[in-house]
Amino acid sequence: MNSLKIKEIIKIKKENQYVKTIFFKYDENIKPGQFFMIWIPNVDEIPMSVSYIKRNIAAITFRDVGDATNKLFNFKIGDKIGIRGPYGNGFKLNREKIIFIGGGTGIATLAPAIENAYKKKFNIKIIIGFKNKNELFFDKRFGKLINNLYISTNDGSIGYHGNVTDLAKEIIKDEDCLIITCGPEIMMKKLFELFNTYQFQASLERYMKCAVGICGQCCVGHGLRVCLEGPVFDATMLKNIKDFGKYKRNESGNIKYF
Amino acid sequence: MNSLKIKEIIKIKKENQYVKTIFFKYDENIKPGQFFMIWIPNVDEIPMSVSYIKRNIAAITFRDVGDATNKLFNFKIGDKIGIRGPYGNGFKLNREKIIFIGGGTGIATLAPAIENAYKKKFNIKIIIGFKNKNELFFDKRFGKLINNLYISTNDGSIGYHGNVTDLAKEIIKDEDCLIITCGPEIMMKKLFELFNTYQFQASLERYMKCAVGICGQCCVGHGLRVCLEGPVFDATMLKNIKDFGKYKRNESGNIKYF
Amino acid sequence: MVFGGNLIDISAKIGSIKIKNPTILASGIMDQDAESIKRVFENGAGSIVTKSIGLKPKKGYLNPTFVELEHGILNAMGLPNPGINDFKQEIVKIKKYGIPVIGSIFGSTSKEFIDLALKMQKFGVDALELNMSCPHAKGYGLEIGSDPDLVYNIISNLKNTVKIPIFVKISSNLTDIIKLAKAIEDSKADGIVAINSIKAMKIDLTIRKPILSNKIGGYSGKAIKPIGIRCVYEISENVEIPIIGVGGITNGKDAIEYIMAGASAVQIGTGMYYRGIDIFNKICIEIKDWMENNNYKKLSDLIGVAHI
Amino acid sequence: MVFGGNLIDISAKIGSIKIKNPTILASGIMDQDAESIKRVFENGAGSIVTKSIGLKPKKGYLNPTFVELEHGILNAMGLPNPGINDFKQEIVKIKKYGIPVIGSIFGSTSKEFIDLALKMQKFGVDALELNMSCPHAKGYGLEIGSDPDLVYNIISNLKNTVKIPIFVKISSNLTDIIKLAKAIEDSKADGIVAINSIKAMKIDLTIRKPILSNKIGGYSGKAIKPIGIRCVYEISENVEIPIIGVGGITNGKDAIEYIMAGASAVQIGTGMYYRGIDIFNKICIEIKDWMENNNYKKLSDLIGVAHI
Ligand SMILES: Cc1cc2nc3c(=O)[nH]c(=O)nc-3n(C[C@H](O)[C@H](O)[C@H](O)COP(=O)(O)OP(=O)(O)OC[C@H]3O[C@@H](n4cnc5c(N)ncnc54)[C@H](O)[C@@H]3O)c2cc1C
Ligand SMILES: Cc1cc2nc3c(=O)[nH]c(=O)nc-3n(C[C@H](O)[C@H](O)[C@H](O)COP(=O)(O)OP(=O)(O)OC[C@H]3O[C@@H](n4cnc5c(N)ncnc54)[C@H](O)[C@@H]3O)c2cc1C
Ligand SMILES: Cc1cc2nc3c(=O)[nH]c(=O)nc-3n(C[C@H](O)[C@H](O)[C@H](O)COP(=O)(O)O)c2cc1C
Ligand SMILES: Cc1cc2nc3c(=O)[nH]c(=O)nc-3n(C[C@H](O)[C@H](O)[C@H](O)COP(=O)(O)O)c2cc1C
Ligand code: FES
Ligand code: FES
Repeated sequence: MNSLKIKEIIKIKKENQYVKTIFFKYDENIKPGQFFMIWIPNVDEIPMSVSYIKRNIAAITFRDVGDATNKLFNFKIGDKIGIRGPYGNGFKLNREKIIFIGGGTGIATLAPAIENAYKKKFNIKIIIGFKNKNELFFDKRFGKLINNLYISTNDGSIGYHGNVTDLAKEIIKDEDCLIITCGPEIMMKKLFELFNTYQFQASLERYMKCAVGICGQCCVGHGLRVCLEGPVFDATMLKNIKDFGKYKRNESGNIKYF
Repeated sequence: MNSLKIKEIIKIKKENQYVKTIFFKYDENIKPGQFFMIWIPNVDEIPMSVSYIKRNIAAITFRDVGDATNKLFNFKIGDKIGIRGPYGNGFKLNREKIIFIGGGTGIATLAPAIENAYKKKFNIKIIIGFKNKNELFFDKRFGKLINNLYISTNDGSIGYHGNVTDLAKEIIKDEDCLIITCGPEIMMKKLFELFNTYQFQASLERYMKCAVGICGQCCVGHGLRVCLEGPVFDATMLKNIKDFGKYKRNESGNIKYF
Repeated sequence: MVFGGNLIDISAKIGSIKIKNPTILASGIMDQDAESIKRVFENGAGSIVTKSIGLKPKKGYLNPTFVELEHGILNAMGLPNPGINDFKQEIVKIKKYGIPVIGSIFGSTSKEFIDLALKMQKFGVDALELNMSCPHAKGYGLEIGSDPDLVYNIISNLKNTVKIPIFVKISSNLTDIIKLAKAIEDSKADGIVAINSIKAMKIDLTIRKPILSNKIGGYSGKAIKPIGIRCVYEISENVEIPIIGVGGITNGKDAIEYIMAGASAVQIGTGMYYRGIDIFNKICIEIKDWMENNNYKKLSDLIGVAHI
Repeated sequence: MVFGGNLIDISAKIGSIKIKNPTILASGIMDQDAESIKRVFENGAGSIVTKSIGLKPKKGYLNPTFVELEHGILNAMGLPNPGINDFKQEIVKIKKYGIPVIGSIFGSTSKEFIDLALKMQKFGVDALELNMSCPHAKGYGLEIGSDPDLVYNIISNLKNTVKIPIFVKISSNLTDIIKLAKAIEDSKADGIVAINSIKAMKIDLTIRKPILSNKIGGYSGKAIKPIGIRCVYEISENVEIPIIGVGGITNGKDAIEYIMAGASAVQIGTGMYYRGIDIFNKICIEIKDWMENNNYKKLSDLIGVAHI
């Protein structure tokens, strides 16, 4: 059984103007890339990747984009959230050379995988892209680990001027590496096309309800459940998901093109 | 969970004109003195002590007294019964000197305890009473084990002429022994009064429905459930069961004096 | 004792009835005789409901009357009971022992209910529980308890006749539980007890037959708790009279969930099978522990908080 | 293949609909799009019921819409669906894949049902399932399915309009399921599907609130099987039309129990949560194994045997 647990917020970190991290006690196993369903009482229940995995603590890092995240954003230490999970498959760190490419809050999803790869002494590069320098977060967290941290901003206010796919094109040369990405789906799709001969893993987002693979809300491709068989899909699977980078289904199940 | 299991009758033994033993496969633990609820489809479900406990086999031994036992009496090998249990506490063989006293079908209840005590090389005596020699059963089974087998019949057609309590009075001298008895409650009550300084265990019968201690049908004394805290009660408990040897409750819960 | 403000008050009140704690023995469980009832009381129950009693002795159904299931139990006892006259001696004893007791009665007509109620009152019970919800007794129970007009009439007549509080035990096997609850409130009953066991069946595959002799039985125990919670919640949204929650309670948290849904007290039946006769003491301790950990002092403060 | 008379026939027939095996995907489970439905079919389902579809796109309730419980699950999706027009492309694809599909529809008036039914028929579904039992949708589902007269009218009108078979999915949250079943039979419907999930609730103690955004949800999974079995048994005692059994089926024995109670086929929903998407294949194998061990050759010989 994997029932809802109520957690008290024990620490809050403001990553930037728009992004916060919320910490709570958690001592069961989580794989990097997995997510929780976060219940914000009276408001909503939403999926959130785990952004920190420590011995007794887990965290989520989120952007204030709507009702639920806004309420979360204004939560204080001691406030309570419900969590269920962890759900999904998580990343497979099955190569020693890994390039992580994150866009926006997708970076939160990558963070535990990056720290894991670092601990395993893998050869890693990190490329992260933002709109502008005010949106920057986790740069220090990653910078502490490695030198190979590449940043892009759309307006050039910090790092490479341009989007993350262009930066990636410049940096990635070694066909032998595994690319792991999380970010806007259009970005991931572009990367997938650019690096179509590479080992590739992308973490997808779809509207989620049950998160346990029965309601069918999050299905992509040939009936793959993002909540269960995903959110991480590899190149072989992505090739068969024709929705990838093209469309999502909304809460009603209607197709909405990106 | 202790749910109903369907068992095929694998062997039937006619013990005498009125009594049969029915064997079925069973390989879980049973303590001597415990009982099963036996479902005879379309007829009834009745409590029956376990009369044989072997490695993979158990049996019940019963007298044809009414609808259910009559149907059972006419069952053939391959016919099916439902069983649930084993229920109840069973006997405690907590003395090395034991005298078993059985009356009528109560002897079936004692049999596995007798064999157990024999295996433990305890010093045992067996006293069994019947109406007449046609009712005799298990005498060979016990006779094989020990020499100290005493039989009484009311009409003297075999063994001691008289009832089992009189025979017991003649035989039992050693205050140091444990008396274990099963049979008509009046008989057991008489023994209890006769041997009121002895270690004593008696197995009681009450009308049973749930057999798991919730319906309250089988309660005696200060709310003791014969199906759960019994059917075996020791001297200390029996002293507090004022119904013992006096009255039973019928299916409706009305008191019926013996 | 009050040490450092550590006092936790779990006493309960159902209308005018006050009990030391909110756990009540449900009808039909180990409550056929005074001695059993005393034993349950000594194991911590705040009050006891008797077996449902009718005018005449009733054998109930033939065995099998009980089946254990994976997530609960199934029973079709068929309202066995010694009849109201024989039951007098039990009530008299129970009252001699000083146990707060609720007399459960069932009848098929208003007159039967009145006869039974008057006798129960005379014997000395503290309150009555009308069983209008037995899921498998023909002509009684649910067959009556599913007709709000009939229920209203029976209770109104009773309220004109007896003085002790009247609780009405209802079923979840209803299209519209709210309508019934309102009829009960309108009839001036003192409380609603919800829920009785739920109509269900178990078929044995090898024998190819329903196991219970009555075929259909009542499902109780852990599996039915979410249904009971829903009923109590819905009722409590719609009526003001006290509610006693029953169904699938096996631990302190279950009891608190019912109380938050709107129950003033709870009854425990099948839970005894899972946790033993001292389930009442256990649940009281668990309630207190939970309250202590969550900084609550009075259990009654939690009644219905899930509606706020 | 027939080797040594070893053939075990688990094909099923629901009125005029023939399917290769008796396991059908229940409505609302992984059946929002054609590709998911194809995947379930490839995992062994004999047929598939679509998500319940209405006239217009519907978002359903806000999350939480799902809670896992100890003995089952609770959901209050709120009938989310893309609307009948958008759903056309899914049905067309499903039929292109050659999958026997039952189109589930819900409406609040007879006219709505007719509009939906005509479209579903045009798109090519093999049969219709009328959802008259959703436990938590206001103005739909159970609110309609608890009124036998209304149900009779809606179905009669539909039977005059569409040609494909009509199955009617009903709830156990009824005072008198037999009355409803008879009204459905009288209306000339082709079969009854029983049961939908059961009205229930879960309150979180710390937050002190019902977890589901809709508060009340539908209880499904293992815990509800004995209730579903009872409903199918009761219905099958009283009507002649085929019954499809649903509720808490997780293995082959559960399916056989429903069939013995009177079901011609079964639907599986929550079971997928417990045993994965290939639960259909697994259950078919388990049914065959059981039949082999018990010397049965044709599953259809077992329909309703528990009544004999
Ligand atoms: C597997 C997964 C992991 C995610 N991890 C993160 C993360 O680590 N950090 C982060 O900031 N965001 C993450 N998201 C996105 C996050 O769930 C949405 O930002 C959040 O749901 C917005 O809710 P809202 O009420 O604040 O905004 P709303 O205004 O309600 O919605 C804004 C958008 O969020 C999306 N959304 C809303 N509800 C859901 C839902 N139940 N399921 C999926 N999407 C929804 C929709 O696309 C919607 O258009 C993740 C999403 C998924 C599917
Ligand atoms: C713990 C226990 C162990 C028993 N062990 C044995 C045994 O090993 N061998 C044996 O022959 N008998 C045993 N009995 C007695 C046996 O249960 C009855 O003989 C049997 O139930 C008779 O059923 P019937 O339908 O054939 O007769 P009926 O005509 O129905 O009943 C005859 C009498 O049997 C008793 N009886 C009937 N149903 C029940 C019931 N559900 N619970 C208790 N008593 C009932 C009643 O006293 C009744 O008056 C035991 C009883 C108990 C309580
Ligand atoms: C064996 C048994 C007998 C019961 N007998 C009665 C009864 O006589 N009258 C009554 O109102 N309810 C009776 N019930 C129902 C219980 O009082 C209770 O409402 C139901 O079992 C649900 O609660 P639980 O899950 O705690 O058992 C009986 C239940 C069981 C299990
Ligand atoms: C998540 C979920 C969504 C459901 N949606 C629908 C629906 O749209 N229409 C419907 O008729 N039943 C719906 N149901 C009910 C199921 O089809 C089924 O009747 C019920 O869950 C009992 O079966 P089960 O125990 O096998 O799940 C839904 C059930 C679940 C769990
Ligand atoms: S969210 Fe329900 S199947 Fe993925
Ligand atoms: S038979 Fe039910 S309590 Fe003993």
